[in-house]
Amino acid sequence: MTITVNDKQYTTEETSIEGFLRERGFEPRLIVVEVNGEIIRREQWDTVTLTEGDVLQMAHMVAGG
Amino acid sequence: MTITVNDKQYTTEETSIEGFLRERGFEPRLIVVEVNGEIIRREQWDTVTLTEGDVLQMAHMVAGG
Amino acid sequence: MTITVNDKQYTTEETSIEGFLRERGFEPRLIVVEVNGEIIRREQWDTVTLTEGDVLQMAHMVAGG
Amino acid sequence: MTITVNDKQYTTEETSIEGFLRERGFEPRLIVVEVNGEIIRREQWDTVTLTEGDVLQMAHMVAGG
Amino acid sequence: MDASTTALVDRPLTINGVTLNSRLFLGTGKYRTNEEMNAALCASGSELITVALRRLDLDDPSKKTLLDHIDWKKYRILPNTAGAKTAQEAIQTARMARAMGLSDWIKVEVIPDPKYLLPDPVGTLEACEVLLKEGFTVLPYINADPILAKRLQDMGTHTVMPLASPIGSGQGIVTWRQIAIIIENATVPVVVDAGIGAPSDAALAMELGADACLVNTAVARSNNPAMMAKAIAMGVEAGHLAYLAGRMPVLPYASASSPIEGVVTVK
Amino acid sequence: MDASTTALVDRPLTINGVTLNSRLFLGTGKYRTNEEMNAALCASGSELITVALRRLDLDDPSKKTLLDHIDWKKYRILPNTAGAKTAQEAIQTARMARAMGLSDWIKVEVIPDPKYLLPDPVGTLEACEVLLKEGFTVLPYINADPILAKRLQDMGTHTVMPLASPIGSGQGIVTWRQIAIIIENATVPVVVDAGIGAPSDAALAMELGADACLVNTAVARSNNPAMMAKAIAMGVEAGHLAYLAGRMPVLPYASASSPIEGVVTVK
Amino acid sequence: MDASTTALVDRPLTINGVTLNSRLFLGTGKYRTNEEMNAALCASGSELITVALRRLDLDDPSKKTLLDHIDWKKYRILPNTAGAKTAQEAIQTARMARAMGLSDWIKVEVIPDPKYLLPDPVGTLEACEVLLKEGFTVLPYINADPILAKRLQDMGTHTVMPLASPIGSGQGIVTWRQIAIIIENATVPVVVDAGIGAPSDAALAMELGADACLVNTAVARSNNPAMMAKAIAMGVEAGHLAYLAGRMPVLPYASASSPIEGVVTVK
Amino acid sequence: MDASTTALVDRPLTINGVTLNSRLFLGTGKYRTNEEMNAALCASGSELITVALRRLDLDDPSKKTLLDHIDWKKYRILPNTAGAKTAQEAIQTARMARAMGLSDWIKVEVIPDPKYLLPDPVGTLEACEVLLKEGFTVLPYINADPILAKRLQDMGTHTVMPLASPIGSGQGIVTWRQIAIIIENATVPVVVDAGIGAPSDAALAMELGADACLVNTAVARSNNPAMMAKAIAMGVEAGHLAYLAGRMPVLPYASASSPIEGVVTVK
Repeated sequence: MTITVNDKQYTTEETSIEGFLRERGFEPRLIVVEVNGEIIRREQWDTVTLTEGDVLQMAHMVAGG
Repeated sequence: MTITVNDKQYTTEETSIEGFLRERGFEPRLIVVEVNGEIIRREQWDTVTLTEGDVLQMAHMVAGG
Repeated sequence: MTITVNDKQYTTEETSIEGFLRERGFEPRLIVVEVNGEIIRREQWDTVTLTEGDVLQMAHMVAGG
Repeated sequence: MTITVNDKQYTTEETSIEGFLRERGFEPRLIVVEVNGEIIRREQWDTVTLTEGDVLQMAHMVAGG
Repeated sequence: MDASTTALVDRPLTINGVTLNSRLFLGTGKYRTNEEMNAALCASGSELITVALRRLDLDDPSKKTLLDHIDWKKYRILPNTAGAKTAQEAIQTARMARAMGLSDWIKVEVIPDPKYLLPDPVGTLEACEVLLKEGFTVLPYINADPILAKRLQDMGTHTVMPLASPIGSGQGIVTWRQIAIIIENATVPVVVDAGIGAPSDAALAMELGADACLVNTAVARSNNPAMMAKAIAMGVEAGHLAYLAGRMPVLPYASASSPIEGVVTVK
Repeated sequence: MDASTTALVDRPLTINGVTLNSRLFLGTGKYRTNEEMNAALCASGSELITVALRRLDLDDPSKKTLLDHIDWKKYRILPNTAGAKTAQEAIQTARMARAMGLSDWIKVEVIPDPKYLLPDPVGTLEACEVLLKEGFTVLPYINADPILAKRLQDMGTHTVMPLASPIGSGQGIVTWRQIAIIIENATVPVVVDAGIGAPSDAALAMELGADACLVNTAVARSNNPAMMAKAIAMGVEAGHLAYLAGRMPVLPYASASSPIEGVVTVK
Repeated sequence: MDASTTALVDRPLTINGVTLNSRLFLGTGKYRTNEEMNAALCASGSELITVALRRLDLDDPSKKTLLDHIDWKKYRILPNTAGAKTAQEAIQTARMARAMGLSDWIKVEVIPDPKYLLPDPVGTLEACEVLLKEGFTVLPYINADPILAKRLQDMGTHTVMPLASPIGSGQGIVTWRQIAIIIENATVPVVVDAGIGAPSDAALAMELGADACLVNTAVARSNNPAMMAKAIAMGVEAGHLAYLAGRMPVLPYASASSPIEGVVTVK
Repeated sequence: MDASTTALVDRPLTINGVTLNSRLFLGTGKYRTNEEMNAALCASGSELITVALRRLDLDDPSKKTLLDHIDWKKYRILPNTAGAKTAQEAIQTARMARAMGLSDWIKVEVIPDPKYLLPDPVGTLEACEVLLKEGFTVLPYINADPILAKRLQDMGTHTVMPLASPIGSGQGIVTWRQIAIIIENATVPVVVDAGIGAPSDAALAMELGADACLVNTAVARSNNPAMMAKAIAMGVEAGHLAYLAGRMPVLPYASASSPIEGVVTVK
């Protein structure tokens, strides 16, 4: 399955947000996820199943003023 | 006939804008007139007949910055 | 005996600086005294005998910036 | 004969200020001359005879603010 | 500074196709007498003067219109919308001013605040949008906000007129840094309006690269308005010339004007 | 402000009996070419120009004296003592400059500090005292110190010339408050010298009531010195006119230029 | 001045019901190291810190989120919408920031201009209107435009945050006159944001009556961020105390601190 | 800026061998009551306070000396020569003050001008020369003239105390550029005296690198002198800390505090 995250394509067999993040080496916390333009709150991640062609945006907090 | 001009009431027999202005002692030039909310350009003054209850606004240029 | 202090004349029988000050109602402390143009340090007051026509200046500390 | 002008030594046979200046290629005008610490006004140049060991300062007007 | 020693070439000030020879615009308000006003207008060399629209006092025909006092064939008239607190009032005032047949230029002022007379950015945008569609030549009076200025010029206004400091305050070019940014990004003439109190203020505005200045109180409230009008006109021209010539950079240290070498010495 | 609506009457600038028609004095230093310098001198309208005294390079007769490049019958020459670090050096430089026969005016500069080129008050006082006794017309360059200025004018100097900011810095009228006090107490002409960078600076100095400005770097280091000379000359004149006309007071709040009453209303 | 000798009573700073003990808000950007950042946060005593939202780099899991470096239970988090050029982008950034579950406060920045980073008044109004309806606590970053500030507070924003000078410039309180007007008319806390370079700037903002300051670059780019954070925190507090105490008026002349009478004389 | 990221090390303020823990010196003049004065002295943390010498009124023994009102064992006393118009008067006042036995420190003021209270450079030099020979610890009050300051420190004065603006005016650090030069060349402590009106002024003086500030009117004329004393003391300390920490440079453009890359996008 190929999905687009932050404008880059990734091939993965993980269908959960958390699984995909762990696969990429990230702790699934303090991260915000948008799937196909819709923001998914942390407590709803389990309700989402990633599918071929999904477009995601994943962001976190960085230093800023 | 009573008309309202600049929020004051005037009793007049003049039915033309120019006639009313002359009656009040004004030269009918460099003055802009609004009748019942509609601006009347100088060249169209003659097409307007003032009638009982009309509400007018009359203005001119004054010093300003 | 008449002496001049701070440009005013005073008649007194006191011949000591301290005596004169006490006569005028002042505690003889934290005051600086000049007699005939010479500054008299506190410890030398006793060595001075005031005489007719002496010109004194007496000053103290006041609020200032 | 050797004289010092503006801290440099010059060997010359000219004994007049004007002669020395011409020798060095200068028009003898709009120049001020000091000989052994004394300023020599233009009209008095002819009264001065340069001699061995004289120390001169020669200056002119330059751009300045 | 090193890159170029070439002065800029002057281009005439043109607003919506109209070329103006003077870069000073003058207000007509607050003069002690009409004679002082006319003397000041004349001395200034200005070609564009502002006027306001106000209701007639129908009970007093002796109050003549301002336009009877000034030679309005000599000057281009720029009516303003002073007094308007909302976009709608400004639009109405503009329409009435145009209906007089003298000018379709309008200085847009939307000013809800009576104490500092600062303009409302939103109301100004709204009024300009409508008036541009109705074919006015639009000169908006604005706070010195570079993004607002950009929005207006992108919308099609024919100038932007940022304020230097509050109207009539004479505080000078308080907002000079913001005005410099507006000028840097300008695609239309930048007219510095409000707060100019003296020729030095006008000169500074022009040195920054402004295209013109609009002045009223500083002239009208001088002891000698005609002399001050002349002085400020010279300040505008001086500043504009200096802008073209290119000013020296500001240096943190001194830099000798006379040569350092060859100083005469004392025995 | 209310008390008088009468403008001041202009009096010509007179220094030690010599009347000068231009209130701008120009330095001759730092121009890229003699042509640019002459064009600037001419464009400025200045009648008084400063020069420095330096030793001849006897090994290079091709270096002409500055006075061969400029029409020194057209301008009054004001030699300076630039380079002098002590009173004695300034006095010697002054004497040598006078011995040339062109001028007995002298701009006294006693400057021990090479970085900021700030003048020494004590050395300046000493030099002026000697030079006044020797009959010079003395124009001292000083820090903007009102008490020093008073001491100098009481001693008999023919002007005082307080600095606006460091020489050649173009920082403008940094010391304006002190200069205003000097002017308030002045009995001789006050010439603002050093630091003027643009016409707005010159205008501000004159609006404060200064009698003249001395400028060099701002003109010489412009991309177009002649144009800048003209611009600064206009700034000087504009500021002087404004001083005579009387400027408006600076107000903390706005003050409407258009009438507040009679605004048209929208239905 | 004569009327009252009573100092103002201090009221705690409260934003949308949340009381903050420190009137200094600190940005987390631009520190050389996380250690320096944490030392500065701690030294500042600040309780509210700003952060930005950025995309994960999915190819580099070693880049930890900022929130792993700081004790985010110790500070209230104020995410900003930095990077947003339009209202829509700011709204989306705000929504994503809130979805993280840490904070529903948002610093609204709508900045189309990359050089001066000046905010867009129209885009800011649009974004704030939407975000207020969605229940955010909204702190808009704005140009120092009093009318815009009034529109925002009337709309319901929980502060207004006018800029003192361009972000990261350290130019200080350039817009102080406009900020004073904003404060005079404020119904919500006024936070001076952007451009503060030193404690004197922060103190001045607070002396004008500002409720708080937001600082980032001045701390992060100091040689010693923790020491500078402490210094600026003291400046904020000093300025606030002075505002409460009531400062002396500025006088045009001197006024002796020592008595004029009774001076000793010399024979 | 690039060269070093190391903050300066603090050194205690020492004047003629005496170490002072507070960098704020306080005047005792102009308070409404002695209670307000004492509260302010205490709140300020100051260790050095100025007093003036005046003649006794022998006809009114109820007027106590100031020293009965304050705990003069708690503070080091710095008598001034205020009221002296000449060097001779200042010298005499200093001698009389010392004869009281409390202090051989003296703040030298030679002030011929009653309106602006500006000091006389020549008289000050003369008085300092005599008083140094007589063994005083000499702290001269001077105009912000870098060359005069250098002359004084070279002569041996134990500080230099340049004015920020006229005494009691509260105009702030008007002379900051000159003060910065004085500090750059200083070999003795630089105490900024006169004109400080608020904590922001004091902080700015210290950020420039001043060693201490002397304040009177700003505290005494506040509605709440004790609160203002505390505020200014914090401003002094904040500015000094910032000086040690090293402030960011002032930049002409903005510099984003949040990263430019990785901004989230909207569909």
